[in-house]
Amino acid sequence: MHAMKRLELIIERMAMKRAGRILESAGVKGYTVVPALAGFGQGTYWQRDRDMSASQDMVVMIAISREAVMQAALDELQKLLGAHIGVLSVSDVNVLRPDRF
Amino acid sequence: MHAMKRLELIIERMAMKRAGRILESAGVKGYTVVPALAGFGQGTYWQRDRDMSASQDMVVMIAISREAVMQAALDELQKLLGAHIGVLSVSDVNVLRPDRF
Amino acid sequence: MHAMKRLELIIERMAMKRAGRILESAGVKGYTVVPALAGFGQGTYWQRDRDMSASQDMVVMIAISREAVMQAALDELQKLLGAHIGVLSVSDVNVLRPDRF
Amino acid sequence: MLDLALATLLSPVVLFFVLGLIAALLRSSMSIPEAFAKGLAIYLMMAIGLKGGIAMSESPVTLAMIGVFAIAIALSFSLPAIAYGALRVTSKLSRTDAAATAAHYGSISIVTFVAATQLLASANIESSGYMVAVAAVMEAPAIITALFLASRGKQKSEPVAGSESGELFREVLLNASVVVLVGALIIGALIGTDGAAQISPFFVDPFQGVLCLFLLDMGLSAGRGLRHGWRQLDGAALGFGIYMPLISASLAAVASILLGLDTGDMTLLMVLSASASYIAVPAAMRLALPEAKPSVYLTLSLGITFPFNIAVGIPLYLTVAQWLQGGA
Amino acid sequence: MLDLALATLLSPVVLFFVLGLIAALLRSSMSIPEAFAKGLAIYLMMAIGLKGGIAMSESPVTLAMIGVFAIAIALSFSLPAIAYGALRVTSKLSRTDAAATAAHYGSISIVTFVAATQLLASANIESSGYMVAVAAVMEAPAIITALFLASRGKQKSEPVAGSESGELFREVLLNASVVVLVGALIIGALIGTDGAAQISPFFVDPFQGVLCLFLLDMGLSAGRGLRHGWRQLDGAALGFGIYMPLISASLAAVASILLGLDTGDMTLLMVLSASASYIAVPAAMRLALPEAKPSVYLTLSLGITFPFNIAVGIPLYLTVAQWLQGGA
Amino acid sequence: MLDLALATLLSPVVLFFVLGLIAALLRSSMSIPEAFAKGLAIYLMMAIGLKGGIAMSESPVTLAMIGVFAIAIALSFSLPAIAYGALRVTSKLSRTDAAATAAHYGSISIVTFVAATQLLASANIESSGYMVAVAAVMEAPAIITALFLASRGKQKSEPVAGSESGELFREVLLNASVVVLVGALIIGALIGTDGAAQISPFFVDPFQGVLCLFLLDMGLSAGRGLRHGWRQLDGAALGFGIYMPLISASLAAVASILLGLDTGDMTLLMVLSASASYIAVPAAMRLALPEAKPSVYLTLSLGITFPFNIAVGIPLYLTVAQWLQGGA
Ligand SMILES: Nc1ncnc2c1ncn2[C@@H]1O[C@H](COP(=O)(O)O)[C@@H](O)[C@H]1O
Ligand SMILES: Nc1ncnc2c1ncn2[C@@H]1O[C@H](COP(=O)(O)O)[C@@H](O)[C@H]1O
Ligand SMILES: Nc1ncnc2c1ncn2[C@@H]1O[C@H](COP(=O)(O)O)[C@@H](O)[C@H]1O
Ligand code: NA
Ligand code: NA
Ligand code: NA
Repeated sequence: MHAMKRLELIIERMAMKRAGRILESAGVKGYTVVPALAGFGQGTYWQRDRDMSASQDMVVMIAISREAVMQAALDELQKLLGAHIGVLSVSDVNVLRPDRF
Repeated sequence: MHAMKRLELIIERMAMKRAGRILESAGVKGYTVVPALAGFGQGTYWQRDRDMSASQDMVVMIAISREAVMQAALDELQKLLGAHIGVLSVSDVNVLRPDRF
Repeated sequence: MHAMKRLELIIERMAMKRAGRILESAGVKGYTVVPALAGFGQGTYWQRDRDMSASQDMVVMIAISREAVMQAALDELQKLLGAHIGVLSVSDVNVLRPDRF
Repeated sequence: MLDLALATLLSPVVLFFVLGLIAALLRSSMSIPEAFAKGLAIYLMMAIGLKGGIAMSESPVTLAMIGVFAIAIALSFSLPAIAYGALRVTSKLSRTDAAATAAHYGSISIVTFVAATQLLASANIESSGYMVAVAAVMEAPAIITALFLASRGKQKSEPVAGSESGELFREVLLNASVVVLVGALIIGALIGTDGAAQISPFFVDPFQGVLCLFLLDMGLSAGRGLRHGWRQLDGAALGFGIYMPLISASLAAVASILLGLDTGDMTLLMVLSASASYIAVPAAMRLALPEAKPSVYLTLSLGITFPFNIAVGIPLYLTVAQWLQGGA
Repeated sequence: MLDLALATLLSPVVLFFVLGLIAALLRSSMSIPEAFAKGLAIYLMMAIGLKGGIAMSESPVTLAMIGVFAIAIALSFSLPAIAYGALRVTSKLSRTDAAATAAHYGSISIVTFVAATQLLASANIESSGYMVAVAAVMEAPAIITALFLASRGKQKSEPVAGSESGELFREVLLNASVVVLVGALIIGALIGTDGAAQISPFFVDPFQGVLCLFLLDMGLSAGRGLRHGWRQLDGAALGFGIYMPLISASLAAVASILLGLDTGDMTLLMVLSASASYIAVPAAMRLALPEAKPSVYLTLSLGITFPFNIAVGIPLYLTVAQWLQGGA
Repeated sequence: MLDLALATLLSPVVLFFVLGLIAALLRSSMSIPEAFAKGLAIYLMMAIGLKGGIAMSESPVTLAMIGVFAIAIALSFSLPAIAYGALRVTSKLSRTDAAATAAHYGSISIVTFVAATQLLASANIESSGYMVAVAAVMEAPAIITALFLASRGKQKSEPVAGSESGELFREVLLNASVVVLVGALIIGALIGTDGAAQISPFFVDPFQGVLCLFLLDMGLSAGRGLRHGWRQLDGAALGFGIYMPLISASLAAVASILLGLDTGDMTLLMVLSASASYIAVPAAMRLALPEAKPSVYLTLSLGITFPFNIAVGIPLYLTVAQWLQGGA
């Protein structure tokens, strides 16, 4: 198998497209967004079904990519996170078909 | 980047708040809950849209935290998992802004 | 804690059951499926609420298992991915109760 | 009786339930999204509560009514003890599984109740509006009995890690069905018949149709529960899903005679006693007795007892009530 | 014809479709939650099925009806072959993409069918209740032809890893639209006009309004499909989305004359043939031909053919039917 | 006034809001699924838009109407400046939080508007159909003022990373409520009273009932917002949630007199001015001022101002309007 980086970005739903554009323009070949249901941070809780404004909804964006590409994306993402709420983490994974990434 | 631990706890939806309280009181600064749609374990299947009692619904709780804090949380979580259905795993991740965790 | 492998398979919703059967017959003792909300890949975007045919819906399947079992599953999964759209990655995790896996 | 049974079986509501059941048994992939079904469930409970409340706004509270509430609560407290005994003696279920299952049979199924009111209405038999309130008070007591049964003989156990005092209490007394049912009941009583005019195009006229849609989903759930769950149950447990409602209905019939209830209310009290919860109690059990297996209690309550009551139980209870009242 | 076209274009249902289309093309962020839209879709199919079934309960099964079913099935089997040929000759679509697309055009769109029944009703033209059943039987055969076309010339291929015998069969014959449509049809036939009274405040009166809401969502989906998908298609493929329904409708017109259908039923058979599936067949294609690109067949069926049929096709087919019948 | 207040408080719509509020404050676990509530919201906006459009199709556009639109836009532009000033002087909110909150108070709450039209209808007071269009034009201008206020004194800042030119514009002018409200308004005007007949069983008759269900959810949201959010606000900020609507309503009253509006329209303009957005503006603020804290503006708009307007504000504004008109 082949070593890649897995980015996991927990971010506000409204900022999802911004993060997507950053990933895309950095050369990441794909990402998948998963909805969050609830969360806790800095003393506040939120829950999707309990706030009709949906203004605190978060999503989890997962992108698997080569290390070099990921590095390029991280710099821009860091700027995005200066403005938006969000938690970003990167980990090591192995994939089967390296040419897809 | 800075090394942190990523906790992933797959647990019944009804036990979500209990797990949240444990994480919070152990000092974890945030977590995010993602809904599960379906699953398989010990020979049984479940699917969210197919069981109106919702009694087998699971969620996935993700928390990123410092190793020491995580260790404290794990002991209590283990007790919770004695009673509830759940799968807990911990992995290594890197984050950008370590002071948030 | 005990070392295990974590499989994350991002795959079309319609192929979910096929992947599940492969995991199960390889001896994986459990998996959990999380819905995806949106995604990007090979120049195309999709979003769950915006395509009533649901034909591009993806899900994320998570399975934690012993390395040997995972290896057996990967060969069959690779065949599945030859036909279906999907992204597969494997990472290292630690678990508390190794006998469950 | 045969007429009633046929009328029941050929009502659109039951036919859609059967459609769902068959689709699930044939392993159709169809499903009704959880969010939509939950929305319909809230609609149904609002409609039922309002109807009961409006009816209550027109009739004074009587001493007899208080008697019915007292007996209903007593039934909800005591039926689980019988259920538990029966399961422990005849089946191989563990103490915890037996207790959790027993809680379901002491509590009630509001859809079964509604199906019974529909049959009464179509047979032109009167029933009281306050029976909705009786349904509401029968939701919770069974849970207390079940927890007592589960803990008997054990040393006083520590609370589950992370649990908070009051969380079970809130889940039991403030779950969606209690809040909406009791809330709508009170609102119905406040607005009375006059206020009802504005909202009846939503809460009264389409009610039957919504119920069809909801029962299609219940059929799908019941069928899937059956298909996956029956292997986990032995014959004795499966039998319990049929004979327990009959026991409960019999006790309710005796109580109804003591209370002097008329045919309609007697039938409804029998139906409430015979019905088993499949939404509120399962959720409470996940909190209170997490070791109990959901597949056991759900297969029984949703897969066996619910269809039995809908297809056979309700017309049977009505026939018995008519016979006991010397009617026909 | 112009009157009809105007009546169609100014009906609220079509206007809401256009609203959704425009919003999507302007890149509005609005969306209707999938769970809600899926719930509405099930409602619509229940309502259509019930209506057809109730109508059928009043008219006997005739030999002529059997002829219509036979021809409809034959059309569903054969149209994909024409579609496949046209695509392979004129466009650059691969064999698999062409076959998958062809399956959509042999199958049907129930919303297009409903829109046509509405136009007929508003023009006071009768149509038969059993045409709903005809719609149901036309859902699946096209898929079989398409699979045959896709596999032609290939060596017998192994099944996809993890697939189970019967899964495609179940998806094709027991998907939500078949189960609900056929189930509701049978239930409608069983309860008849009497049983319908109770449920018509839910299934009949609000139907038009629900359809508006659903078509708003279809407009959003179609607009988004168009915006993202048209780049993947060459002119020949895009043209196919317009001329194929005309070919299908022509064949159906010929068949209708042979069968001696009257204006209403002829129009409906043309509409069914001309319409293309966008829910049931795409799902089946993900299972059966996963290599085919969804963006190809969806852009065509939902983005081009559906709007064309709604705005132009339906009034056109009706005009042709009237003309063929020597009417006006 | 007291009669009105009582009529308001005992209307089913308000009672269900109170039920939700109480349930949330008692920490009930009940919730209405987001997908279902969002579907209901779209239904409500379609229904309101259609109603307004149909009413407009019957009355010609007058010069007076244009004046109302102009004043309404002016109010939406200027109210945020007052709100911002008040917050900055009295509370400890940051510049960004104050600006984001101000945007909410310049914009409108369509549910508050609907509640007011219901009260007017029940008191037999006429109001104009085009006030729905007025509501629509008041949605967005406030956001522009707020962005200006937030950026004042700062150096011209770079756009947020990943943002695209036009995305805020689209979110503000093409969000779901604007699209559906304006779209349905135009459709209503096009189909007129005749076309309305078909769809009124869905969009008119059940409207009140759906509103009850929606307000139950709003009560749950408001109660939860209050329970979690009030700690983040000091007394001055909390007070703002009450006095700001009174200021806005006063300005609107003055404007209405200048425009010569009658009691009904005057009340509605006061209500629109006094109401604060809780869906469209929060979404826009997450894009435009992501640093602002949602818990601040939502607690104020949904937790304080909305309940205040529903229970006290609307009857008060109507009373004032009647008094200003020399009525009763
Ligand atoms: N350490 C963390 N791990 C996982 N999710 C987090 C973490 N911190 C914050 N979040 C998520 O981000 C949201 C906002 O967090 P905050 O910016 O801390 O208010 C929370 O509600 C969680 O959903
Ligand atoms: N190894 C695993 N990996 C991921 N999810 C699992 C695993 N085992 C169990 N689960 C999840 O936990 C639920 C209950 O599992 P069990 O306790 O084995 O019945 C399953 O339905 C899955 O959703
Ligand atoms: N590198 C990736 N990381 C995460 N998800 C991906 C990745 N590539 C593709 N996907 C997901 O798979 C779907 C189909 O991708 P593709 O096969 O590239 O068209 C996308 O819409 C994403 O949801
Ligand atoms: Na019972
Ligand atoms: Na066709
Ligand atoms: Na305002």
